[in-house]
Amino acid sequence: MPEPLIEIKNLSVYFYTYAGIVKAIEDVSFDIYRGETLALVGETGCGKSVTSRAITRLIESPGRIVNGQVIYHKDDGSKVDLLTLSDEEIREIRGNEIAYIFQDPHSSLDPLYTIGYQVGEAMEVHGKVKNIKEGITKAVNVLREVMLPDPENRVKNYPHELSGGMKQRVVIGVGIANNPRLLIADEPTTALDVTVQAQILDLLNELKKKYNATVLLITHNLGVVAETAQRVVVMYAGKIVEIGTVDQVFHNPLHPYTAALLKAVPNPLGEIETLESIPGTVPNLITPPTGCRFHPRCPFATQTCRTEVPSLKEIEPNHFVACHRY
Amino acid sequence: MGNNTKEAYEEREEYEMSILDKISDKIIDGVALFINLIKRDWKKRNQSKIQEWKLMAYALNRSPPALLGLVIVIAYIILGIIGPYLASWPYDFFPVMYNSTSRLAAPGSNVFLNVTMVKNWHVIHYTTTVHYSIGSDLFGRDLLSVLLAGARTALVLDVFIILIGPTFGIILGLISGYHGGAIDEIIMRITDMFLAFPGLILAIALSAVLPGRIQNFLNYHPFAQTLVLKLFALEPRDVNNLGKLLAVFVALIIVWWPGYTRIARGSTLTERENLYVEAARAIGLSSRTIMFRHILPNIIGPILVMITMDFGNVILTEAGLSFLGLGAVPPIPDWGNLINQGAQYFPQAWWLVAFPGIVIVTVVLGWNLLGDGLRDILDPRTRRSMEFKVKKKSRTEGGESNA
Amino acid sequence: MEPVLSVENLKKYFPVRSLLRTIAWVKAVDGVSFDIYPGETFGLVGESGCGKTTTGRTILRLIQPTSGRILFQGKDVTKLKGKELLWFRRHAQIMFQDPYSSLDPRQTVFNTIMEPVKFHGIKVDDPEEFVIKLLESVGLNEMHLYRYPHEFSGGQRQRIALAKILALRPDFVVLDEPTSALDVSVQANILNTLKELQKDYGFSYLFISHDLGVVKYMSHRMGVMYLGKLVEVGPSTKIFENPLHPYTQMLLSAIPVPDPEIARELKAKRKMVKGEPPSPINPPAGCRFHPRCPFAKDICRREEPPFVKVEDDHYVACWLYAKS
Amino acid sequence: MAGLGKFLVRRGLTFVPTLIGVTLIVFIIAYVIPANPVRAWAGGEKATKAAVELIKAEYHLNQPWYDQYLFLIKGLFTNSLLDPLNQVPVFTNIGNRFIVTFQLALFAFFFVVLMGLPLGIISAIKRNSITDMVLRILALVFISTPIYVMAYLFIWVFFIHWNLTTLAGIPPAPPHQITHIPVIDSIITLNWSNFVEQVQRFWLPGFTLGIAAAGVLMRFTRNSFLEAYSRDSTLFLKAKGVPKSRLYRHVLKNALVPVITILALQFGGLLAGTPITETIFNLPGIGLYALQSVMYLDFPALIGVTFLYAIVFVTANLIADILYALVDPRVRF
Repeated sequence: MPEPLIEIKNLSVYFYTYAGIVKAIEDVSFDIYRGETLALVGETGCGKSVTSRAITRLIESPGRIVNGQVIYHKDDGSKVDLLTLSDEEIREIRGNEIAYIFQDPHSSLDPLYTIGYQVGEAMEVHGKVKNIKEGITKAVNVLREVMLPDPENRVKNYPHELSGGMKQRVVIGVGIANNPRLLIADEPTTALDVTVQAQILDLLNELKKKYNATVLLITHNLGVVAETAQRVVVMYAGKIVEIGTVDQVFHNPLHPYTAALLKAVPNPLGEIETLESIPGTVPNLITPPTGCRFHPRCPFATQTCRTEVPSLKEIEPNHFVACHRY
Repeated sequence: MGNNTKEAYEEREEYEMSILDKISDKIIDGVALFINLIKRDWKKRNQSKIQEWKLMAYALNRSPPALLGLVIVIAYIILGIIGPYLASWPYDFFPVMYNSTSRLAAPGSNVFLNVTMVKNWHVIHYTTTVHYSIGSDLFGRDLLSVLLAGARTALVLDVFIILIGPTFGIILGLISGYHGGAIDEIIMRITDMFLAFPGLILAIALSAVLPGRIQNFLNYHPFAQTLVLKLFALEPRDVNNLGKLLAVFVALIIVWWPGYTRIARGSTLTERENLYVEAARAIGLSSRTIMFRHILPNIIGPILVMITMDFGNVILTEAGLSFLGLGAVPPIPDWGNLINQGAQYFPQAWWLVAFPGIVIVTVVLGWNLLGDGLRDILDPRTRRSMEFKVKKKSRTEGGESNA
Repeated sequence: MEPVLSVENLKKYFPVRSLLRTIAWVKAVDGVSFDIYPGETFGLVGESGCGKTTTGRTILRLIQPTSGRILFQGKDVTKLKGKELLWFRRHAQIMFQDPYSSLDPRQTVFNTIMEPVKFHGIKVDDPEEFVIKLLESVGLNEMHLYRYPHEFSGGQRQRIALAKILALRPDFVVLDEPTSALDVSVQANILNTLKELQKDYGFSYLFISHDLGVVKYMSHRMGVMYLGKLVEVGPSTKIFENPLHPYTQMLLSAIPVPDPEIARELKAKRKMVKGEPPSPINPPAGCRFHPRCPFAKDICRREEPPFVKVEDDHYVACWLYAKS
Repeated sequence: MAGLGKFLVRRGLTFVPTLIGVTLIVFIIAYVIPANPVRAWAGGEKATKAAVELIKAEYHLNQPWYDQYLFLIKGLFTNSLLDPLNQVPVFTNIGNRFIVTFQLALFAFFFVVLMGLPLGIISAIKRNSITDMVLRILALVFISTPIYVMAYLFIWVFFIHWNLTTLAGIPPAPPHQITHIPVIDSIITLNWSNFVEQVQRFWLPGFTLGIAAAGVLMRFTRNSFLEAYSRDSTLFLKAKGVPKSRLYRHVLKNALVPVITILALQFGGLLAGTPITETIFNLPGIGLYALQSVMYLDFPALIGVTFLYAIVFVTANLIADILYALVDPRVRF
């Protein structure tokens, strides 16, 4: 039995906007196991980013975590609910035990500080180094780890002097500077070109092996999932629809949404006759559909789907689905 | 605990129509109906636009500062139109000629006048008492009456300056931003020149230099003369004072365009990056069509905010010039000029500074509040969210049959 | 068969200005040639900054080319003026990547679609009827007639853009990453509609994309671009089966494949993916790909490789296949 | 920084057309539009024909327009252009007055920064709260109040009621002059009593002059701060575990980039906005000089003043550019 690092239980995040309450995620529960790469997949606005940010309460106003628990299993075996910590305690965890990498490396870094400063700062604020000067010295090693060429001189560079791929390496460097237990990578390669994307994914894999870290990978790209992750969580309209290993989900998708999604991606190396599209549009999360949120677009929808919310059921070992068909 | 807040928010989700909303709905429907009379099918084709207007009105109704601004602005416009007729004493009636105690009379005082004047070749003789509710000026004129008459001067200058200056500026900015290259370079250099010029100094120089020319022009064009007199609600015998008044007008127009050229150029440059502009070029549309039909409507939002606020700034600057003794001269009723008179007798004749000052501050603040509010109202995001709530409301009212 | 469009040695250099002097040139497109035949989709792939978008816009004369010829139905587009240019504008259209900025937010759907029709003087008996028909053919309906773009989703907006193009009945359409801003489920929908329209109306497409999967699905023939130059041209199936140019091979090994087994196999081959595309301001001498190429030889550093025909219709610009 | 010299030269060259343009505008205003000003210079209606002719010859008024223009510009550069009213070179006239105006603008600028920046930041940090609303309305009131109304209000409160300021004369400069700006000299030479005198005379005009600009700066700072706060890099800093104080430091530095530009331009604006303030507070600065030269149709003086203003504007722009480049590493000379 794999040992969980994080248990997310019944997490709900709402955004109190001018237009009304956006129920960004509702009742989301899943575990992240120690040492695995877990992929969180879904289309724009399905709540995957919100879920990942809610883990360390990085939800900006007007968003609010309205319900749930995020149980973090520390190395010493003790457990703590991250959602009940004080601001200072959660700050100690962010960037130290749980680190983030965001989508767009161009906007993640502060343009007015050198990259050495920004990596060093990550260590300084967690007391890993005495002052920023030492931090910048140590940053050279970190940047070498992320395979940034010529790190000794690069620490003095400002972000704008680096290419997109190099910036993303710096962002990863900030993430791993404190040797975190969990690395949350939120669409880390979406803003990059394919060849650079491949290199960044490789780098992430290598670092993960080296530090025995756990990775939560958020992406909409099923290809990236297939090659990097061990397990997959599929989200649709703020809800989890399916959880399973990569092979289970890709070869035996249970939820109609997962199945349809897989058929809609053109596989460049396989034979493609026709792509199947999903009719309808993603629902508005202020007034989400009743029952199963996928029912308006589902070819198998029945009366039950319209009224009752399906819960996650384990169909085969470690393979869960939230669908009334099972 | 979480549940409580959840419900509290849920209750607020739908948009409750207030009386103001219903009134604004009625007004907009009325306008739409009117346009429909002129243009067939207009209403049908512009359903979305009408809806948009209504939503903007709702957004306005929910912003108290903007509403306050609107009320002040409407009051100012109404006073500007009918103010001269509300004044209890004509602006060119000088009580000081008949009783010197009426000069700088304090608020609340009454002055008895023994008037002898010539009108239509007849000598008229009568006695009267003037009540100075908020004091009098150097000529013994009732301050309240002069303030009311001055509203017209302020409004006419305001409206015409804003109509001409910014329009010119926006057109230049559009051309400059859309075409780029050498045209842009030339226009922007000229704009820079005018920006490098402190507006106040330029206006001062122009208003000192122009009156003679303008006076000449008016003397040779009786039609223009009557028109201007009518616009400012002035008596024909003030015709020789028009030159100075209009000098300020021309000076401010010349000062008022470069800012708009800058802004319009900047927004055009950004807007030009949008693909719909490229799409329009791919169809083959002419530059003029693209600039005025496609780009202009999309950049006008922030410019409207600026225009609104500048209605206030024009009043400030115009009054500033009159304060310096340029532009309107007595007896032409003008707020800035009253302060100029009062300044020499400050603090004894404090009312001459205080009341016109309060009027100016109020009107300018009104325009600024409205402009500040417009920024939100014109922002599509505000509208979208209102729209959602209104729709939700109508759906719950309509019952399930609609779902 | 006569090509609808042939591009011959197209070049577009953008000046880099400092004050009034031009200090350098961005060689966005540097000598590109290809043909597109009636009813065909020609795919153009490459990474960001390789010049594929510039190529598309230059072909439509949205950008004036630096040099080269573009023949559209036998006429040189670069020299068209007045009436003839209008004729070209009517028969060659473009669909853009970003559905959020490609429609004028202040125009209703009806106006958006009717504007080009009126402008080109196409006689329409009942404009409303005409627009409704067009909307229906792209999967929208008359409810949408007088709405504004903000009332639609990304996919629906792309459909409106399509209807607008359809209204002019063009012969040739440049599709500039038409689905890269959309979610996969919507993407499939738009791609299928595009294919159907091609079948019904016989359009020729220039399909520009960075997504190899999508290009494979859409195009009959394709070209791979790197730093302003075409490095490989051929039928899509052949290029995917047997990529010749090392860059094409690198691209193909870099794409994440949505199949865990193939993905694991591919990962092993990943070793050859290295480096990032250099700036097009001072491209490397010789073959532009040589700094990243695992097979780079001496000659690659010195001389530009010629385009050679390796098999029918399959061309590559690489010294591995050419004799110096 | 190696490119700084080159940058200055290059920017300097782009200013030349602006300066020529500005003086040309004044020239056109002065010589094309109005009636002949010579009579006024010669002493009004009673002037003799000979005197008028003499003046005409002296100011090249009988020559073609370009000769007149060149005469004026050359006169300005060599400081040989005499003010026809008092026969002193224009720039000598301006020089002494400029010190007064500069000191006034300095005081105003002090208040602008002192009020505008912190209040704007507070307003942004406490956004959408009561404090924010009060501050925003306050800023609007600052912007909406005419300077002359404000001035008389303040005079009544601070001079007539509390007598916290002097309104007549100009305190002498401290005996030891270094920068020739009295208040700065008095600080440098630790001349405390002179410093107090200077402050007593100048603080109220400065405060009055600066208050509208302070309102503008408040609004600008607030928006700029919020814009910087809403960037993705802020979220990334939070995800890094950066404490709040440090987070605000990052945001503030980013927000200051545009604010600095505005500040430099505002200083130029303050210098130009002095005619009213100087009139009310009776300060013999260039604003007042410009006003007088307009009244007496003294165009050589006016052209000198506008030339000076244009130089100030252009310099302010230049300083803004330099500061911008110093703060933001993305901008290179």
